[in-house]
Amino acid sequence: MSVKMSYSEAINDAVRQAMRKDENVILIGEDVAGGAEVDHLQDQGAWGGVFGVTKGIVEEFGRDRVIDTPIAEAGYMGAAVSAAATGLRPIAELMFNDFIGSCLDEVMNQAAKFHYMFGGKAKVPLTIRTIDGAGFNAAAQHSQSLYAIFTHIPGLKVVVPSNPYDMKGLLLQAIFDDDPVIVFEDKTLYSMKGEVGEGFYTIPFGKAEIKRKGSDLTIVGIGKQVFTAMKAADQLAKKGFEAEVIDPRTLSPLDEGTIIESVKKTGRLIIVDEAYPRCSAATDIAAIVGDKAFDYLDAPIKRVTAPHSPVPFSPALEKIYMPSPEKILAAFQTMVGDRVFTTV
Amino acid sequence: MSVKMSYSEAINDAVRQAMRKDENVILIGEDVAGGAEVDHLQDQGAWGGVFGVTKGIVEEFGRDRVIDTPIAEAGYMGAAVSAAATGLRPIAELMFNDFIGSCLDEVMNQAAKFHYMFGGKAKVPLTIRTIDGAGFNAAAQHSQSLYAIFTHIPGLKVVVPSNPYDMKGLLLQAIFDDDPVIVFEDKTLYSMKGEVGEGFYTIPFGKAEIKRKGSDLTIVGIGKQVFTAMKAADQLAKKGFEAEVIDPRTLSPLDEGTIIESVKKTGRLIIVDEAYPRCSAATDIAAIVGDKAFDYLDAPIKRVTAPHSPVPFSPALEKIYMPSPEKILAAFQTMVGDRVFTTV
Amino acid sequence: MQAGTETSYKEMTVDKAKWIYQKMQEIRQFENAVHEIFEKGEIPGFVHLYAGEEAVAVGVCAHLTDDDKITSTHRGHGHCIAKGCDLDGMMAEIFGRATGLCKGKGGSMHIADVSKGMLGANGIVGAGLPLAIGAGLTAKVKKTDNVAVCFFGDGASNHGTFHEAVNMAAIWKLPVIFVCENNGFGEASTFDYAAAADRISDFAKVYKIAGDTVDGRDLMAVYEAAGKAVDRARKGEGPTILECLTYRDYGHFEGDTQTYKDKEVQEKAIAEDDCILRFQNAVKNTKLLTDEEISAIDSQVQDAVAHAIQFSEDSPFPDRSETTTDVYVSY
Amino acid sequence: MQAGTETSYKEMTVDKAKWIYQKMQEIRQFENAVHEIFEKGEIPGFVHLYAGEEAVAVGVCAHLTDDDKITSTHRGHGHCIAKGCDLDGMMAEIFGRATGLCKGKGGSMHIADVSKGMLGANGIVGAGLPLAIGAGLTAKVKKTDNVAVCFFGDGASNHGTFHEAVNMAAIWKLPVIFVCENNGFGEASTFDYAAAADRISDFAKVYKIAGDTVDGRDLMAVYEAAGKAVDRARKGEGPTILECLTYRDYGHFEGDTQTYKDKEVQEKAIAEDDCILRFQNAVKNTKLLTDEEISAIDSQVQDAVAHAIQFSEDSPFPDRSETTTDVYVSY
Ligand SMILES: Cc1ncc(C[n+]2csc(CCOP(=O)(O)OP(=O)(O)O)c2C)c(N)n1
Ligand SMILES: Cc1ncc(C[n+]2csc(CCOP(=O)(O)OP(=O)(O)O)c2C)c(N)n1
Ligand SMILES: [Mg+2]
Ligand SMILES: [Mg+2]
Repeated sequence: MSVKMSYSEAINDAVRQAMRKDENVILIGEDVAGGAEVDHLQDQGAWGGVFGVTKGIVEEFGRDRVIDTPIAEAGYMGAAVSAAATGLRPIAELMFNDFIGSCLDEVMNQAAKFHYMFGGKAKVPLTIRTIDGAGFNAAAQHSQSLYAIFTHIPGLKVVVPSNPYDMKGLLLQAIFDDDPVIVFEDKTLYSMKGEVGEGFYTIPFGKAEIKRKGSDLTIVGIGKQVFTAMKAADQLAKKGFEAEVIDPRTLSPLDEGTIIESVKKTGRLIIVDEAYPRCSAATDIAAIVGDKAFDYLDAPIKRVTAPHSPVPFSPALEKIYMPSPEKILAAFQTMVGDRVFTTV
Repeated sequence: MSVKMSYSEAINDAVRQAMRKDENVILIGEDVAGGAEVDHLQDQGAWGGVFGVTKGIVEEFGRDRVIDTPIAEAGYMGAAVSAAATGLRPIAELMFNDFIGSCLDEVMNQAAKFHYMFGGKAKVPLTIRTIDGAGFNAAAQHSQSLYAIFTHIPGLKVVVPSNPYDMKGLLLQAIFDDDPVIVFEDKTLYSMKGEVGEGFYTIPFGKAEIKRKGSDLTIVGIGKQVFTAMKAADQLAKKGFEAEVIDPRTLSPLDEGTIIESVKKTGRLIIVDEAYPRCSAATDIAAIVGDKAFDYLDAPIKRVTAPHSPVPFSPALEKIYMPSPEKILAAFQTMVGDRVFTTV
Repeated sequence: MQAGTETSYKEMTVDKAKWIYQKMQEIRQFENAVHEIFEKGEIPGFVHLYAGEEAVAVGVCAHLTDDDKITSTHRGHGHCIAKGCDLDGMMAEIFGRATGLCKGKGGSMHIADVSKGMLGANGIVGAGLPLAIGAGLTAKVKKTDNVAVCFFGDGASNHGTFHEAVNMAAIWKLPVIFVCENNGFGEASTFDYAAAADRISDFAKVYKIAGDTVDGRDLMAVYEAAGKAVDRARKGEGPTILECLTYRDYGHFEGDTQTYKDKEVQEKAIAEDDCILRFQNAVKNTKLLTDEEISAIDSQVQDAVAHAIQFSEDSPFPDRSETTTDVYVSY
Repeated sequence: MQAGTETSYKEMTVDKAKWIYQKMQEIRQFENAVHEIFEKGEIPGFVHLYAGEEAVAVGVCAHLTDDDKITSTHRGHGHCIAKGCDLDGMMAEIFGRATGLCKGKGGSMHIADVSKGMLGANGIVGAGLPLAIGAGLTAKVKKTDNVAVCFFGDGASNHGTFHEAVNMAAIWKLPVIFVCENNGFGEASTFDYAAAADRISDFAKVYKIAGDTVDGRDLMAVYEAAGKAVDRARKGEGPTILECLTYRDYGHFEGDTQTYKDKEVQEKAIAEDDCILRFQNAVKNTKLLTDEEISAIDSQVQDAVAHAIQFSEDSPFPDRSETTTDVYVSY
């Protein structure tokens, strides 16, 4: 059975499912409940995060398990890491992924390395929920998509759900996974509706989804850029080219196999990623596919990404900053050469 | 005129040259002088950093310009950022690059973005010196090479000098550059000797150096991996293959041109990078070259990197962890096919 | 908690009083305007309004010159105005126009004008604290008598950067004034919940620096305490923590339902404890300014804010090429 | 500053005294051995020795069970031993052998044994502070009466994580004891230079939690103060900052020239103020332990350390496949 809900509701549902199933699951972060110790509020009407994503959860589970923190990312993230190492399954919210600057150590040097440094004798079943994405005019410090940094770091798992169904299943997978996982929530997708499974279900990590079949071009879209890829595919279809669109769903682990199989068929790959272009998920996938599917490539792998620039505030600039179907088509144009593309 | 000095002495010399030239240059960090306010010490005999790299500088310039800080990376890095924005040219030492977890915000969201966010009206002439590199048995939290994270972030310049001559010229360039620059000092190179120019000189950013000419293979070695590449080139030469070895010297900006020109000639590229393999400088260069030199490639671009794993402590494991000439040769083997390689 | 004294009003010049009143009005009317325009959907992004806290920014900045620096927060419009930034350029920035102070690239959360010593609003809570130290360090190294003021919230006082910065300012005797705008909330969390300390200025004793808590809705209380702190800083006597108890009239950001606020407290704060009303009363009672002078400023500010809006609406959006300029000075 | 009282020695059981003496000796002899072996070049990497500070780790851990947790620092051997970690496994770890507590993957800076409640030495100054809060949170959420102890240095007290952690522990009344090992130095920088505060325990007043400073070379002083703090924590009465004034006998790390140290002070500290000597004298004076008992422990420890060295030298290095195992539980 499935129900229609938003991306934001899917997160809320997943957190509740997890907290019902296992009393070791706690939710911790800034205003994840909101209004702690405000008498007239306890606990209805509480914010449930800046975007209301976790609204109502404190009512169901109480403030012992839904913990508002001071503005101290290093402090509460470190606490979550070790709460995980000592028997809880914390879901720690890092409000915006841009704030990782205040607690990278806890994620990179503690959570990611405990299992290894301690010879496999500790585990850190921590889930970090965090908001990423441009398109909201939130400017340079609230619009980044920093998943490449986390993908770079061994010991972390990195999840980039693009729709409500995936979000719920992947988030539940993350919460019950025994490794530290960071789940990216694109702020512009919160209101997006979709069919979501009822009850408890998980989606395994490292399994990409083929969103659209095609034989002329493979497009990998990261996070919400899957939709940009789908739009480009529609436009390409009108010109007679069938693009296969792939949503990797997790960047670490990465489902290389599905992407490579597709490229073996299509001979062409475009990666669409709104993150910064250097040392990015786009270069990562390009390098891997360029290596492993070399013999099958009919054209260079193209990356359609943000420019090497911070995210501008002005709506006029942010639009230009982002990947677009037009940019994808332009990239495809260079891959097939003028002649082929325009004659169709 | 040139003199022989170590990598470490080249740094010391560069800092002194800069401080003599411009009184706005200050050096700030933990124990960069050492023993502040210790009466019997003032100022001779002071540490000059954990590796003694900045030893003696406080004697020449005094404690007003050589500033020991508390262990508060966010605090002093933020201070350095804004000291730079208000008229100084600080050289801030982040003792080990692994400690970026305590001050990423100051680097990523402040230093790197001021110029852009403020519409070009502020500039941040900050130089960050930091230690990276495995091979010292310093274990998972003191052996990382995190330059990919900084290369990912627009607004930063990233420098990875591999020898004393480059170190001095690039560090001086960094100090007098008007953008924030991070310079990586590989701890295993400190005692390496080499010819260094006397007096003041700079090496421009974005200019790779061809360390060895060759026509069969291009090897890009990042930081000290240039030497691994050179060793592999020697061994290849014995088998009749001439490798061209390139030291990019700066990762941001990257001298794409020199690498691409080389690959156009050789048709083959191996990137040697001791950093983590995902979303790395190695994937970055592979993606760029795979795109722009596609038609010239005779074989897939290979990356010889660390595995996707933290750096192990045990000498026995760290050796296996690192790139080696053997791994480069093995990669080359796959590029040319059994037959060609063994018949020579 | 200190209150402003009658004598201080008597000692204030008419020009200073006018400047103060004008700046407070500019902030209030600017923020009210932004509030309305935001509701209509004409302003994009996240916006945090300063209305209600005017006495803090203005009471402190009244002691500063363009060569003194301030660091600010996500709630930065008030600091900008008090530090002398241009209203047209500010409003245009918030509108994302090419004529904005930052060419439309920064927006509300990153408004800056370094030429005025305003080192930028900041989207990162706690980030301004170390930045202020840096400006103080520059003053010390260059041996100027400039000071740096760090505005930060009660919520930010729980961030590690607060302590790192105060400690460094203390050991180096930097000319920095840490002005905490304690409005009782960090987003939807109360100060009482999030901070174990009773008073943020209590930390001053431990760090062995000057510290004070004043009624932040009392312009003169802020003005006097800030004056002393700035004086000490200029004389090389080191930093101060100045905690100003205040109230934010609007929500945390535009769009906030404010369910966590006590309605009665809010209404009372706005009706009876407003810093502008209190200043008006005080300057009238002490005969520092006349009704006419006050009205003249009111309408002058009204015109200025209307002008800023018109200017912004008339301004073009930045050219698409601007997307990738100003990333580096050179690359 | 408190000293240990005679009565406390009278109240201590012989078994407890033996355990304490043994652990202090284990640490001392272990560290002396590591020092020698390092000089010979047989131990790789960075090594920071705990010799001189034994009374702190042992005086505190004497109150803990395996279910209580501790977080540690770069100078972690002493904490490990006091918390009951196996000497053979520890030494083998420092040698980088497969039989090490962490299979040789962690080394001196990352020695850990979670089964003993030892959450790891840590290469990052300040990192242990939030980690301790997490262990305290687990105890609170799971409603056990376990406590978490955070060992940290005077240098670490200047890092923001100290304040973030103490504040959170205070507002949530977590069962955490913050044990500051104030040895007067962070690397080559003195506490007096780097910290504006006179005493780290002074912060306790502001955070409204318990705080105390004791002579950290006086085992009984630490033992008594820690006992009270652990008691309070177990009873749900919240956290404590316990500052222990101590001295590190060796350099910051092995290889340190120690030019920043006052030679006289160092010699005096080692000769006259050594915590093991002081404990020996005290237990003899109070007739808690006899000379024979003490010598028996001494030689037993000597054998144990010799065994650990032999064990390590005989142990194989980890298999090459171990380079990439234990990165994830599953991937
Ligand atoms: C490092 C960081 N953490 C969290 C946030 C989200 N955030 C923005 S404003 C705010 C509350 C700040 O409270 P306070 O410092 O009291 O300032 P006020 O809003 O009351 O002026 C929070 C949590 C942020 N921007 N940066
Ligand atoms: C975040 C971070 N900054 C700096 C260092 C380098 N470092 C290692 S130990 C140390 C001094 C620590 O002093 P203290 O906390 O007093 O502990 P002690 O060494 O005296 O036991 C420093 C600066 C580090 N490891 N981590
Ligand atoms: Mg506030
Ligand atoms: Mg110390």
